[in-house]
Amino acid sequence: MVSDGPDTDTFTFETSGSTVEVTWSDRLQDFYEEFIYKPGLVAWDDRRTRIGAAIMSIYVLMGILGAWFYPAPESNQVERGLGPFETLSAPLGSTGSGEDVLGMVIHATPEMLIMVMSGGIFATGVAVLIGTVAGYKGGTVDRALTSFSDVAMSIPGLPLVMVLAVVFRPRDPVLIGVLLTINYWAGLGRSIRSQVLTLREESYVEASRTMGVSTSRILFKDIIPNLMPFVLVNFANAARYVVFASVGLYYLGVLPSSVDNWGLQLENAYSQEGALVGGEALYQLIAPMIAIMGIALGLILLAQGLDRVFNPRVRTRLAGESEATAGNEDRETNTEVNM
Amino acid sequence: MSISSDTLNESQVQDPIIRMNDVSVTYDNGTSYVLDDVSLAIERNEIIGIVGESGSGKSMLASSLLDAVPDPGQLSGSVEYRPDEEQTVEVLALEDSELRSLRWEEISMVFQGAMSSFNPTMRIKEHFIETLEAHDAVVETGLDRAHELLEDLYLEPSRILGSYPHQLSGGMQQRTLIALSLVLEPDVLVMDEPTAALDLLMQQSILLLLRELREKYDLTMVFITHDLPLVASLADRLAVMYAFELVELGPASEMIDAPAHPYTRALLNATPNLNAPLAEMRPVKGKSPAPINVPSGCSYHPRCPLDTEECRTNHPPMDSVASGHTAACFHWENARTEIPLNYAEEGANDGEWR
Amino acid sequence: MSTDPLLRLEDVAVHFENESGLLTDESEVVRAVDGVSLSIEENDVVSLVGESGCGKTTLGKTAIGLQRPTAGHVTYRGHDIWSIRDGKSDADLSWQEIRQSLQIIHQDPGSSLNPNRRILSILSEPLRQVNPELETSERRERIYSLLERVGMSPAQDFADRYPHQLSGGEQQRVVLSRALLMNPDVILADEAISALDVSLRVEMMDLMLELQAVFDTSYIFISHDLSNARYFTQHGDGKIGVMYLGELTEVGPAKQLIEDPQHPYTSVLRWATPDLAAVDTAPQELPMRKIDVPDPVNPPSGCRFHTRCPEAREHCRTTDPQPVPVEESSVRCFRARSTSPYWDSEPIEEDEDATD
Amino acid sequence: MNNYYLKRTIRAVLTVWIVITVTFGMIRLLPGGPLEQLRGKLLRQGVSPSRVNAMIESYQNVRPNQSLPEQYYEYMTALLTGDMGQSFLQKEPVTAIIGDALPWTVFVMATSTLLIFLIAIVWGALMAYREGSTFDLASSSASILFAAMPFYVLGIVLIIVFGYQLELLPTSHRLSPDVEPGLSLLFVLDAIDHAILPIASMVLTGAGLQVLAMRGNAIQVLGSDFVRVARLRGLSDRRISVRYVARNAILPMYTGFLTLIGFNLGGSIILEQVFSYPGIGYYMFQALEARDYPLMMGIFLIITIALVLAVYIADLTYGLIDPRVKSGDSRETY
Amino acid sequence: ANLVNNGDDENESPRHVSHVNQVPADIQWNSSNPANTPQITNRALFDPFVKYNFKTSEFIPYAISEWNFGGNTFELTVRDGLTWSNGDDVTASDIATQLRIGLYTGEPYADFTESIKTPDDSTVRLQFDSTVNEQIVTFQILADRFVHQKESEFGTYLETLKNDEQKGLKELGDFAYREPIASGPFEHDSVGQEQLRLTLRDDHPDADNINFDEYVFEYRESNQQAQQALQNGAIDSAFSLFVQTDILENFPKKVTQIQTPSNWGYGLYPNHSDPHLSDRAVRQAIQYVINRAQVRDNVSPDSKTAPEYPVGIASDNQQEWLGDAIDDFDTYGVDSTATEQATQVLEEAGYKKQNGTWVDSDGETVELPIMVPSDWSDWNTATDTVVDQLSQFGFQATKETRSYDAMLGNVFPNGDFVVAAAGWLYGSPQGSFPYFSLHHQLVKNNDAVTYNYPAADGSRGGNREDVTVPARSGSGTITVNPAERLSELAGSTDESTVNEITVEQAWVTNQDLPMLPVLEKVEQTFITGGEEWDIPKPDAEVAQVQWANTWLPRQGEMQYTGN
Ligand SMILES: Nc1ncnc2c1ncn2[C@@H]1O[C@H](COP(=O)(O)OP(=O)(O)OP(=O)(O)O)[C@@H](O)[C@H]1O
Ligand SMILES: Nc1ncnc2c1ncn2[C@@H]1O[C@H](COP(=O)(O)OP(=O)(O)OP(=O)(O)O)[C@@H](O)[C@H]1O
Ligand SMILES: [Mg+2]
Ligand SMILES: [Mg+2]
Repeated sequence: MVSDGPDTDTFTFETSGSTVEVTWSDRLQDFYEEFIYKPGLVAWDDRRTRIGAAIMSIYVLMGILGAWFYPAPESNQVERGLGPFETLSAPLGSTGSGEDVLGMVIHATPEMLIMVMSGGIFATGVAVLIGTVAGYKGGTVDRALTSFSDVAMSIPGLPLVMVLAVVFRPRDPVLIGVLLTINYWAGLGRSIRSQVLTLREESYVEASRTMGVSTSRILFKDIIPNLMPFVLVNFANAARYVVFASVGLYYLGVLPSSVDNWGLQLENAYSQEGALVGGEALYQLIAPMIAIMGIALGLILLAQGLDRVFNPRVRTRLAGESEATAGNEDRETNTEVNM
Repeated sequence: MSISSDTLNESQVQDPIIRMNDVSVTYDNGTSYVLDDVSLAIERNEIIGIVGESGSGKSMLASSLLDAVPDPGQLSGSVEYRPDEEQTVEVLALEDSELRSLRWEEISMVFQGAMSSFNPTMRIKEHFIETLEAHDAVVETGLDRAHELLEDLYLEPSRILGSYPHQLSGGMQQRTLIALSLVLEPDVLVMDEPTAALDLLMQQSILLLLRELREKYDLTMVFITHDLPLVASLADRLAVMYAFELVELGPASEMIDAPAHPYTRALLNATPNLNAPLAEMRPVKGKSPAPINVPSGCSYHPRCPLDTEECRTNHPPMDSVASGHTAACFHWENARTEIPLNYAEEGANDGEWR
Repeated sequence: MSTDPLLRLEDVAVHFENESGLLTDESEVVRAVDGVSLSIEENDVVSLVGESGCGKTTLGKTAIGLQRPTAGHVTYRGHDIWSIRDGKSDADLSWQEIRQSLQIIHQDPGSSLNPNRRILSILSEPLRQVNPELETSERRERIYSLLERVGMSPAQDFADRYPHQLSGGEQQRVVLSRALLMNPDVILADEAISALDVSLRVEMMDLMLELQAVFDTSYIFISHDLSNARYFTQHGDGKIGVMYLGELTEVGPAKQLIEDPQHPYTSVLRWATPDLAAVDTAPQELPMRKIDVPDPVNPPSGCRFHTRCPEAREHCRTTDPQPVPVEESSVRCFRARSTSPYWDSEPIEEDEDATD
Repeated sequence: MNNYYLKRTIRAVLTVWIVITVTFGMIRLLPGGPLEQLRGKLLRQGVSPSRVNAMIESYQNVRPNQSLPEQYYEYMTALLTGDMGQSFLQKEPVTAIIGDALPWTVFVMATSTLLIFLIAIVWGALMAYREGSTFDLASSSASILFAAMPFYVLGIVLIIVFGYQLELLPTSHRLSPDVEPGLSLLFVLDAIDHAILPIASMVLTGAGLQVLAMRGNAIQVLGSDFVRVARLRGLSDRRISVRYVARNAILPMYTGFLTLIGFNLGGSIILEQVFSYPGIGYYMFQALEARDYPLMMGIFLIITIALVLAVYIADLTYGLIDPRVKSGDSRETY
Repeated sequence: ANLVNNGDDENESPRHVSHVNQVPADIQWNSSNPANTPQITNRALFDPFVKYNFKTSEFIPYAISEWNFGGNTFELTVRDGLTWSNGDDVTASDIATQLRIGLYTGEPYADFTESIKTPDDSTVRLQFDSTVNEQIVTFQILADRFVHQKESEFGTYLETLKNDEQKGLKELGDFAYREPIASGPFEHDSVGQEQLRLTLRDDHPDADNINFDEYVFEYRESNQQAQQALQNGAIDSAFSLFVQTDILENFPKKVTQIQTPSNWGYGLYPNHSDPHLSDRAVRQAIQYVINRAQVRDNVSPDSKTAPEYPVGIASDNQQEWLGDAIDDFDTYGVDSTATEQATQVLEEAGYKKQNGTWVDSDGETVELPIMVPSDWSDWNTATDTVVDQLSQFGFQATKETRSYDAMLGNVFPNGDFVVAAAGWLYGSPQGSFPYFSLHHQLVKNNDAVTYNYPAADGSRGGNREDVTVPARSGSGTITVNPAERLSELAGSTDESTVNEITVEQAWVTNQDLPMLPVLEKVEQTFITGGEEWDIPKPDAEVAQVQWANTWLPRQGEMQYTGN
């Protein structure tokens, strides 16, 4: 112990233990531990994340393998108006023009996943960028960025998106994702900003500042990692918004029907196949509905469970590391979502 | 061990107002003891200070007195209110409604952290009124009393009552909370670290006011803190807790001048002091145990300089050191010589500053 | 460089203006620090004591260049640090160097460590700043050796943990190590031991003082507890500064200040410090007329302490006392000088000085 | 004090103005903006150029040959006098169309939002009180399930079930053919009858996440010191649940409530389309389809103003609801 | 259940409820104002000049009781006893006012009409500046025209038009006629968001044929809603409703479907300025590839037909007008994808298939984005199938959607498309006379689509150029000018000339394919019979008119019989 320490006069940097060497495999190992194994462990520990991840994997599989192997929907590929579970060639039945309903569901997935990713990345990316810079820089930069997001936020999202969709008629799913979240980031950016305002005053940020650490390094090392749970949760929420909005706009025919989409399927079942009146075509409505709800459910569950992944407390506990201090509060993030 | 300590307790206390017998609190279905077989009698009208490191179970002890241990803690043993009188109340056996009137009317409590003890969306006055109403007290007279209490606590009653909690500084909130706890004229006031978040000047001021309140309202006070020197001058008796147990109990002056338990002595030596020679302050080495793996025998033995084989295997009973002074140590006699105090013996008298 | 102290504060004031007014100008100004002069020498220890909200932290941060003063100058080895910051100085000293020389340790060790970084990564940061060209492995070695030096061994084990896996005392050691790795000239220790358990405080202070010798630093030590300040200052052979409502009321060597307080407020603080030896003495009266501190937005006129001072007289109400040297101390009270008109004025009557 | 309100008001007005300007610019700068398109269309129909100009002027309060700033000035001055131009589609003043449609949309959306929050508060609090129980678990699962459903999907389901299969409720329109608007019981009942399905689809899908949010808040409040102290003080459970738990748990949701009203107005475009409910969203969609720019901009503006107003009210009143906030500055909606 | 009781309790008067697909309150009855003109409600409010019967292919006199064609004159006689709902008689000058306004608003007869006179109170005489084909005159003046612009209401506009045409057009175009004075058996009673209520006029000459007091139009926005209303008896009739087969099977027995030819249907307009579509080979290849029967079956085999020969003549009339020559025409394969022929024409024209996709001689891919109105579900299905067929063949075909309004407003006038879906026939009843649909295909289409066909009129992006096609009989080619030949037809009263030009121009369309016919629509009108209404059999002669639910009451053929 220090107070009993023998020599207090000189101090040299010497290690008493074994020599320290860092090899590349160590780093890889570290990386695997930090970013794959432990998050995975945490994720797997939570029932919600487990189910959510399982659901999302189904969609990813459907989007990659399914779309690869399963025949694309095409009119008259099978008999017209088949009911569900009648034949193996169209397990979920076929439309009035002989398209395989399951094929339609599957082939709408890749574009949907791309949209979801691009929308989610755009919304959270811009929000993080604007929120952190505004919050950390303060002053004029803050005022300018805040006013900008104020205005962006005051423009009603859905109407704006619809106007833009009608005018630009975007086809590229990446572009559609971005368009749908064209002002979704604004609210998110504001709440990130206010979190950054708090984080900025945290002692450890002040300590970094005192050490003369550069602003960008502080943002990336001290601020953003602490926002990650929040950002991830909102990524999932933005993604869900993209699903809902894109399907809605395809359903209304606002987005050009250049790709397969569940919304188009709904609209076809609704207005062409007479799913409402006759009842025979109901299955054509149900299949895309389940697809939509499934992906949304997956995203919600992920969002609910995800923020734990980035919580070092949960992480170390699950990884079986020791925990010196008492108090193991598991945070529950309140997800407040619109739409 | 419990039998002897019971008798001891009784012999020291003439007119007990509360008596705890073998009170334990467990969590995790009895696997972790956060209060272990504590027996303690509290004298009417005394101020008893309970001291211990953070996590030693002080708050649990306080909560036990009102049968208010946070869920899902299991409370066992018995807590008697007015034990030697005809209408002795067995606190742990009370019905909900009886408990409700016992609390605050007879025994009230001030928590650690006044800031979070008030509803942030209500004015202070409403807190008083609703408390009075909940106990069917006359609101007018109750408010008059509140005015008086607040004035006693050096506060401006009308301004305080009209404020929201956040509009008061920490010291004001703490004093207001004390006033709120006394508004129903309880006999016993349990205070769990009431001043921990305040600066020393405010702490001392409040202590001074408490002393005056005790006189004025005939109160019995249980004052819980981790800061031994703080209560030393306030309390009549001091109890030291270590690892969820009481390890020493005695009159305040004796506890400071001649503590018996090695832990108490180490604690006192570790406390920065205006008068002690600088060289003789020593930190307490090691860490206090967590509730799940309390060492066998004397729980202090891993940190104790005097530990022997006996300490490791046997649990030391509360031994009478002097009249009304008990300590749970096999070697308390050695302790006095082996662990000298860094202030009392010689450095004491240069502290005269007034 | 020879005569200039390491750090000098000249007539420093810090006022916080609460944002307000496109159209009205009723802005609130909190006078957190007012007219403070202080100097810190190499290997010095200066403690600041005072009530909560009296401006200790603000003054400390101003001293180490984290807070820009509203008025006055802060000089580092004779150079005004804010003109260097603004590029208006021709001194051969960069802001980066100053920044590295003045470090901080916060009150709550838990919150001054990024919960998402392991100890190793946290401690690499200062080395990266001071010594960017250092190899990763060498950096590790240095960190490990310092960790062991502050009593955290096996270092490798500790370095691999997250902050929440350390106890409060260990966290504070890490924070101290981080500051020391910058090889600073001054460390501001803002209530650095208050959050620790009583039993750990002495140990921590000892460690700090011990490393002072090794690393050649000065400390600005902030505490509301006079006995801690005394312990730290007296060991470090430095001065204690007593603050009240943004002003330095008394500055002096620890021993003198405690044993012979000049300012009534210092006596009050002295009173508030528990004294184990005086347990048996009967409780005294409250040595103040009021308990609560006045609002720093509207500090009292004259001597700021006059609303609570047991010795206050009419003169204190109107005139602001200036610091006077008394032995090695400097005191801001009329009573320190026997010729003051204070002695001729009437004691303040209780009723009329109700603030607010 | 007043200063804040003034500043906030100025900011709200400023925001609306910027949005107007941005939309004005945006629509005009789009490839072949409204005037160009309209001109092309009319000219090809064989309408003479002078008549085209006259028509455009009456549609948009804007003379096509003017420079952009002049057009802007005229548009703004007309707006200030409450003139939003003429709808191409309906040949009626935009204000008249909005005046007719807006109350219905507000009725549906305000009711939905209110119900969402009522349900969220009551249900969420109940779940918090019984944290960990089967009830809690079942409710949580149900909340998540409902939240996973877009409101229009539920709308379609409801239409099929209650409209087409059971034929219990009307699936479209604001009123039955025979019912005339007026202050009669018949009118009120009929209006409610027609609004049930749209409201139900908004409420059921919207409440899920709010319920969970309320549950989280309430759990947090339940664990707080002041609730513990209140129990010790012997307050009745009723008082604790209302004044302590509910009050403090609702606070963080308050601004969300107001902004959700504004937000839902935007969602009315899809909702009213699904239910053929002629409110502003319905007309917005029609205007969009037909490139009826005056109507489009008019409704766009109304929704924007509603949104800005909701946030404005939220900011101004939050201070009244949460005493910790002085005059709003420290805690704003966004 | 509806909380509201339909109808007034005390006054249980019989009424007929039909549907309308516009918001009733928005409808205005000035047909010269392009906004919100009525589609069906005017047929109950106003009497038609005459009615065209599809079974007999003849006009039935109605508000115009007689008409006489005199080469370059045309005389109309107003029905005796016909009155307006305000009590005034319907006079010749009312009719003349209406026809004169048409001269300014660009009605087709304006092209050849010199003057309009009213020799007496019941006669209107049109004077032409040259001889005009009788059929054309009859169709253009009588068909689809209603007695709706009363002189007292519209006379002032006519005056203004005479003095200042611009001003008059603007005023007339802005006039919203909200409380129309009816000439038909029902008059305007009240209107709201949800319904339009008309009440029986006792002074109408045919009032005695009608035994119910009200004719109500309820607003049903979509097909689905109208279908449901019909299914559950909320409405008694529905005009022009598209109903799929399986839903039709679900309809109650008492609902009768009356099918009439629409002389109209889904076709593709190639943009002839497109580098590929300007190539006849590509158009022919597309026509070969499209399997029209499959498209029909995918959409709805009951209400669509696949035209046998892609010419500018409706299926029903092809045999009649083309006679034996019909065998020379190319069908392009009605019920198959004629891959071989398509490949052959393409390869002959220098196209080749590269990696499964057709490219031109420069290596450019043949891209065929087909633009279709998003709001027409059957056309979307049809386009989906066409796209699939074309894609399978190796064209890069896609579907694009726009709202119908957007197509009318932007896409069509600006020629902003590669392939657009639009009606390839003229529509009823004019569509029964080939001149109209040939003119529609070759010269001046009805939808104001700028399709840049070189032979077409300037207003459609053309130059009235000659067209060269292979000769119908034998080898070699013929070169004709469709615009001239068709106006020759319009001015001819000689039957053989008319026939000759018709066959010739049909041949041109068949070979050059200015438009690509895909489907023809059968008009579906539904009327509820059963216990409640006494109605004729669907194929009865009297029912074979456009939208019988407004015609049958006038004929006493739709009687209310009980609850
Ligand atoms: N809800 C709980 N579940 C399990 N263990 C608990 C719970 N609450 C407290 N404890 C444990 O009980 C022990 C005693 O806690 P207590 O609060 O009485 O300590 P304390 O002496 O008051 O400490 P402090 O000075 O920090 O307030 C601690 O080890 C604590 O971790
Ligand atoms: N950023 C700021 N903006 C406005 N006022 C501030 C700011 N920082 C501090 N203050 C005010 O300045 C005064 C002095 O604050 P400071 O933190 O320096 O006090 P302190 O002595 O360190 O108190 P404590 O012992 O509670 O830490 C206080 O009244 C505080 O409210
Ligand atoms: Mg405690
Ligand atoms: Mg401070």
